[in-house]
Amino acid sequence: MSDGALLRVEGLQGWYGESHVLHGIDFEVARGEVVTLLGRNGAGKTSTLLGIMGMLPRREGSVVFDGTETIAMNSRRIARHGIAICPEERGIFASLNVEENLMLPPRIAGGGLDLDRIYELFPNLKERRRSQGTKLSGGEQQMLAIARILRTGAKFLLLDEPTEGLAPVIVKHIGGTIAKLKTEGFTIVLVEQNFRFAASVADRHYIVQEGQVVDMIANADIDANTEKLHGYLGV
Amino acid sequence: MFELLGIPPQVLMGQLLLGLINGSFYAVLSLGLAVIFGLLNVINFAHGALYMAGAFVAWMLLNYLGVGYWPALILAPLAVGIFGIVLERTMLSRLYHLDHLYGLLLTFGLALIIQGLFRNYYGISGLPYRIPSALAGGHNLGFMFLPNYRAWVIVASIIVCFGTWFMIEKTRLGAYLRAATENSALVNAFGVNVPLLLVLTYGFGTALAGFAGVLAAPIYSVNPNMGADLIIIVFAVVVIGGMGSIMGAIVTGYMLGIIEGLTRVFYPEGSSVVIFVIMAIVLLIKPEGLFGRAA
Amino acid sequence: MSSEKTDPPAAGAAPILPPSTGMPTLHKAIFLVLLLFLAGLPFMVYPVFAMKVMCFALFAAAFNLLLGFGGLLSFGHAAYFGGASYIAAHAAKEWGFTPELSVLCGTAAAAVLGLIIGALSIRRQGIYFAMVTLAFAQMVYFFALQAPFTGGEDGIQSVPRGDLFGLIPLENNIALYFFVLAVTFGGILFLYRIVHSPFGQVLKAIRENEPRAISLGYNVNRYKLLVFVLSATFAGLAGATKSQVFQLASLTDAHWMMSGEVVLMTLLGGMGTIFGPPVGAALIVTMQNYLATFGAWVTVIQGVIFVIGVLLFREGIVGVISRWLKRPL
Amino acid sequence: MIRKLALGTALGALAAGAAFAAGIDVKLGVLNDRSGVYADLSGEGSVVAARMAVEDFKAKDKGLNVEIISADHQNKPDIGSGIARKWYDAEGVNAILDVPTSSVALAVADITADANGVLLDSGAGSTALTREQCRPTTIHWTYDTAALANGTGKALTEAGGKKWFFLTADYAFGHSLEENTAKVVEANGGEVVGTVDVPFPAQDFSSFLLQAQGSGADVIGLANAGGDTVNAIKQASEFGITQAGQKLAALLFFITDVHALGVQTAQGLSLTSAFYWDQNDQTREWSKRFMDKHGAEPTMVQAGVYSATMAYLAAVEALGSADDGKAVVAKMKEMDIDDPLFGKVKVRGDGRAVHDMYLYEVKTPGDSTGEWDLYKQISSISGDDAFLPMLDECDFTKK
Repeated sequence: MSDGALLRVEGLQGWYGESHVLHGIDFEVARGEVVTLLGRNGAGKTSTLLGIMGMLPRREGSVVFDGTETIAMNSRRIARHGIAICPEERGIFASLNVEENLMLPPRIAGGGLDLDRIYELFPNLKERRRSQGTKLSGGEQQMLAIARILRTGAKFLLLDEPTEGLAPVIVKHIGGTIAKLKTEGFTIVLVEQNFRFAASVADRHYIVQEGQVVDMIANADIDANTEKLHGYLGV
Repeated sequence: MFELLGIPPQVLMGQLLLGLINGSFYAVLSLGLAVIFGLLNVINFAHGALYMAGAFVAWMLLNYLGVGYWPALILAPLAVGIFGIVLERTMLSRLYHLDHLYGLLLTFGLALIIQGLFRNYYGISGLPYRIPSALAGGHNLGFMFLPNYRAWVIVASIIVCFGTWFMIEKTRLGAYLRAATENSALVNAFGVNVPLLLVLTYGFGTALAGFAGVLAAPIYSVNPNMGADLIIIVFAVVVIGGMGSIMGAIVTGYMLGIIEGLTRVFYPEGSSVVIFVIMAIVLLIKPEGLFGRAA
Repeated sequence: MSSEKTDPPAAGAAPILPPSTGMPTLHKAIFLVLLLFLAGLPFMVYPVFAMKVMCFALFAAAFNLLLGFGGLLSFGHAAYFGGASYIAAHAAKEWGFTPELSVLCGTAAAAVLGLIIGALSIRRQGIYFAMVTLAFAQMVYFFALQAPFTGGEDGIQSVPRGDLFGLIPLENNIALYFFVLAVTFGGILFLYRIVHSPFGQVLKAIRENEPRAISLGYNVNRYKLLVFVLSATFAGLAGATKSQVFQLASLTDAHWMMSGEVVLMTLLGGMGTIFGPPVGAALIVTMQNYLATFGAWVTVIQGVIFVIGVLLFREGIVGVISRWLKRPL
Repeated sequence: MIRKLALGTALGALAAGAAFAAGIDVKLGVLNDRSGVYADLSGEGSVVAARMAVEDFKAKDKGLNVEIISADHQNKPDIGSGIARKWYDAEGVNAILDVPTSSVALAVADITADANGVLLDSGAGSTALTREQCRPTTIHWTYDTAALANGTGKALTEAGGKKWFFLTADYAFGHSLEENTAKVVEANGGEVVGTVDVPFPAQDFSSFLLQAQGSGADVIGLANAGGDTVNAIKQASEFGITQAGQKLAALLFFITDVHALGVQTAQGLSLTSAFYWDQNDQTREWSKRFMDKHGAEPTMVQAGVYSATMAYLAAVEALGSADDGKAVVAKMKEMDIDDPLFGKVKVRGDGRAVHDMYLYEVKTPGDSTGEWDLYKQISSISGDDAFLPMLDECDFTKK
C-alpha cells in the first residue's frame, strides 16, 4: 500500500500563533481510498486537514502529495496540485448566491463536473440557484459545499464533518454521494465525529489524539475493535 | 409659491444640485476607500494625498507632455493606481496580519510624504488647469446656471460608481472579491490568487482616488493640500454608510453631499461639522452604519 | 469583518507587571534618574522647550492609559487637551485665577467633557469607537472655532503667567519650569499607580478577554468609562499646563491632527509601556523643534519616520528595549 | 549651568572683541509659513529678500555683521510664539521679520515687546498690530486689512458697485477684512446686502456663490486669502457669475495667486497692493535680481521684507547697536525713508509704516505679454488715505 500512496503525511507539526496543535501526524492515503480521521473534540483532526491544505499559519514535517513534497507551498499552490477542501461549517459565502458559490473555486484540472451535471446530482441547488448562499438549509448548504469542489477537477477531497448537525435522511444522502464519488475514482479524507457514518463509507480509520495519530483500524476489523474505539472516542 | 424657511424653492433646487455635485466627489472617493477597506481591512489614510496626486498628474501630463484632459482621465488614475500597487507590494502587504491601526498609520505616514514632496516641488498656491473646451460654458436651468463641467462631474461619477458596483456585485471577479472579503484563507485554498486580488484592489481603489483628482482639477485649485482635510470627511462618509459596504459608500456619498449643501444655506458656518454630527448620531444608533451588515 | 480584527492591538510584547504594592527597583531607579535629569535640564536646554516636551509627555502617557492599558483607541483626544487649554487660558486671563487654579479649572472641564463623551462612546468597539470619539472631537473643535470666548483663529493670547498660589511669580522661566515639572511628573507617577493598582489589573483582564471579564462579574462598561474619564482628565491636565507655559490656547491643540500626533507619539515610544509614550513625545517634539528650519521637508521626514516605525519597530522604542532587557518598562 | 555660562561669557567676549574689530552684530530671524497656504507669498522668498537687503545695504562695509536665520511657524500661533521666544531668549535674535498670519503675528508682537526685540511685520494683515494690540516694538510694514478695504472697497463702490455681498472666511482675519471693507463701502454710499461665513479652509464655493448671485449684489467681496480666494474666483468664473455682470473683489490677493489662477480666469479683477514688480525701473531691476535667485516674481510681502530690513539696518547703523529694540524702532520712526521699492515711507508713532498703495486690475489674456505680466495700474492711493488714522494711545513717540 505504501508505494501506491497518493498522500503521505510524516511528522506533521502545526501551530496557531503560540499554541502548538499538531505534534507529529503520520498517515497515508492510497489512491481511490476513503479514509477517516476519528477523535475527540480538539484532538487535532481539523487542524490536520488544514495542515495538509497549507492553511495553518505555521507547519513543519512532510506532506507528500502525488509524489510532490508540499510542505513549503502555500495553500493556493497546493490546491493547484489537485486537492480541494470542504471546510468545517461548510464555508458558504453569504455575499454570493448559490450559483456564484458553485462557480467560485476555479477549475484546476480537466474532468471536473460541469454545472448541468451538478444540478442533476443536486436538483435542490438548481431550484435555488439565485438565493443567497447562506439562506439555504443546512443540508442544502452541505450539498453546495461538496458540489462546488466537484467542479474543480480535483480528485482528492478533504471533507470536514460533512454530517454535522444534519437530519438522518440527509446524512444518508451524503453517505450515498461519498460512495458514488469513490466509485468514480475520487480519493477522500473525511473528518468525522459520527462513527457510524464513518464506518458506513470509509475503508480505514485513523485515530487522532492530542495532535498525533495513535492507531489505525481497517473498516473490516471494526467490529473486533469496538471496545478500543469506544475508549478512544470516549463514547 | 411656498418658501421653506425663507428660501425660495428655486434656490433650494440649485443648492440640492450643487450638493449632488459635491456628493459626486464624496461618492467616488469613499467608494475607493470602502473597496480597499472591504478586502484589505486597511483604512487608507493616503487616499486624500492620492486624490491630490491624480490632479497633479493630470496637470503634469498637460504641461510636460501636452496630453489633454480626456486622455488624462484614463492615464492619471492608471498612474496613481500603479503607484498604489507599488505601495501595496512593498509596504502594506506586510501589515495584513496586524491590526487596522498599523495600516492606518502607515498610510498616514505615506500621505505626509506625498504631500510634503509635492509641496516642495510645486509650492502651495496651486496650479491652473483649464476646463476642457468641450465642456466649457453651461446651461441656464431656470433656477440656476449649471456649468457643463459640473454636469459632467455628476455623470462621470455615476458611471464610475455604477460600473464599480456592477463589477463587484455582478461579475465573476466581483464574486472572488466578495468571497475574499468574507474568508480570504478559504478562497486562497481553492486556488484563487488572493494576494493578486489584494494588490489589484488596492490599485483600483487608489485609481479611483486619482480619478476623482482629475475630475476636480479643472474646478478646484490644484494644490498639495487639496486632499488633506478631505480624507477625514470621506472617511466619515464610509463609516456612516457602513464600513466596507459598496452601496453604502456610494449612496451615503451623494446623500451627505446634499445634506452638506443644505447646511450651507441654512447654517453655513456649520457645514464643516455637520457630517461629524451625523456620524456620531448614526454610530450611536446604528453602529454598523446605514448600509452595513451587523458585525 | 470579525470582531478580533476591529479590536485595538494588544499591548505588544511588554507584559504588565503583577499587582504589587511597591514599585519595582528598576522603575524606581528610572524615575529617580529621570527626576534628577529633569531637575538639571532647564540649565542645559531652553526651558520653554523642555516644558513643552513634558506637557506632551503627560498627554501621551494619559492617552496610553486608554489605548495601551484600556485597549481603546480614541481618535479624539485633542478635544480634552485643547478644551482644557482653552478653559485654563480663559480662567487665567479673564477671571484672574492663579496658575494652579486655572490648571485645575481646565482639568476639571476635561474630566466633565470626558465623562459626557465617554458615556456615549464606550459602548462602541474598535474602529467605531475611534470614529465616535473623532466625531465628538470635531464638534469640540467646531465649538472652539465658533464660541465667542475662544478668539477663533487667534485663540486666547497673552495669558498672564500669574503667581503660583498667589505667592510665587512664574514670570521667570525657571520657576515656571519647576511648576510644570511637578505637575507633569506627578501626573505620570499617578498614571503609573493607576496602571499597577487592582483597577489596572481589571483593565488588563478586560482588554485581553472582554467576554470572560463580563462572565467574571465585572461591570465592564463602568471600568471602561472610568479609564476613559481618567485618560481625558490627564490629557486635560497636560493641555491646561501647556496653555500656561505658552500663554496661549489655540485651535492647533483641538485639531484632529493633534489627536493623530498623540497616537504617533504613543506608538513610536511603545504602546502599553510606562516610559514609552513620554519618550515618543520627547522625540516628536524635539524633531519638530529642530527640523523647523527644514521647512516643508519636516512633513516628509516625519512621514518617513512613521513608515519606518510601522514597518520595522512596531513595538516602539521602549517596547524594543523592554524586549531586549526582558523587563517591562 | 556653569559650563553654559562660561561658554556664553567666552562667546560673548569673543563677539565683543569681534565687534570692536568689525562692527555691530545683528541677528535677524525670518519667521513665516514655509509649508502651508502662505508659503509661496512669504516663505523662502522672504528669506531671499532679506538677504538681498543685507547685500544691498552693504552691511559688511558699514560694519554690520548680519546673520539671517529662518523657521516655519506653520501658521500656528503656538509654534510661532515658541520659536520667537526661543530666538529671543536663547539665540540672541534682534529682530523678527515677515510673520504672515495675523494670529501668529499678534502672539509674536507680545513676545517681542517682552523681550525688547523688534517685529518688522510684512506678511500679516490685522490692523490690531498697530491698534488694539499696538506695542512700542512693532512695525507693521506692508499692508493691512484697512488699506485693502480703502483700496479695493472704495474704488469699486465709487465705480458704481453699491450693493455688496461678502463671502467671508470664517476666522478672525476674514471677519476683520469684511468689517473694514463694509465700513468703507457704507462710507462711500454703498450698502451690504448680505454675508455668508464660509468655513475655513474650503474647496467648494459654488453653494456660497449661488447665494451671492441670488442676493442681487453688484459686487461680491471675497474676504478670504490664498487657496480659498483662488478657488472662489475659479468657480465664480465657471458659474458665469462675472459674465453675468456681478463684479468680484478679491480683497487680499497676491501676485502668486493671480499666477496660480492664470489671466484667463483672473482677468478684470481689481486688487490692492503695495508693490508690483513692473512699477518702475527700480522695482524692475530689483525684481529681476530676485527672480534670478528665487524663480518667481516677488510678492508685496517679500518686497516689504526687503524694504523693512533696509530701513531697520539703517536705524541700527545710526544707533550703533541692535540690542535695544525699542530704541531701534524709535529711531526708525524718526527717520525719513526713501525706499527703492516703496518710495517715501514714514513709520508712524504707532508702528504703522505709511506709504502709497496701488489699485490694480488683472490684465486680459490679450494684454498680458508674459507669464508674469499680470497687472495694469488703475490708480495710486496716498498712504494717509489708505491706512487708518493713528490712535492716540498707540502713539509711542509721545510716551
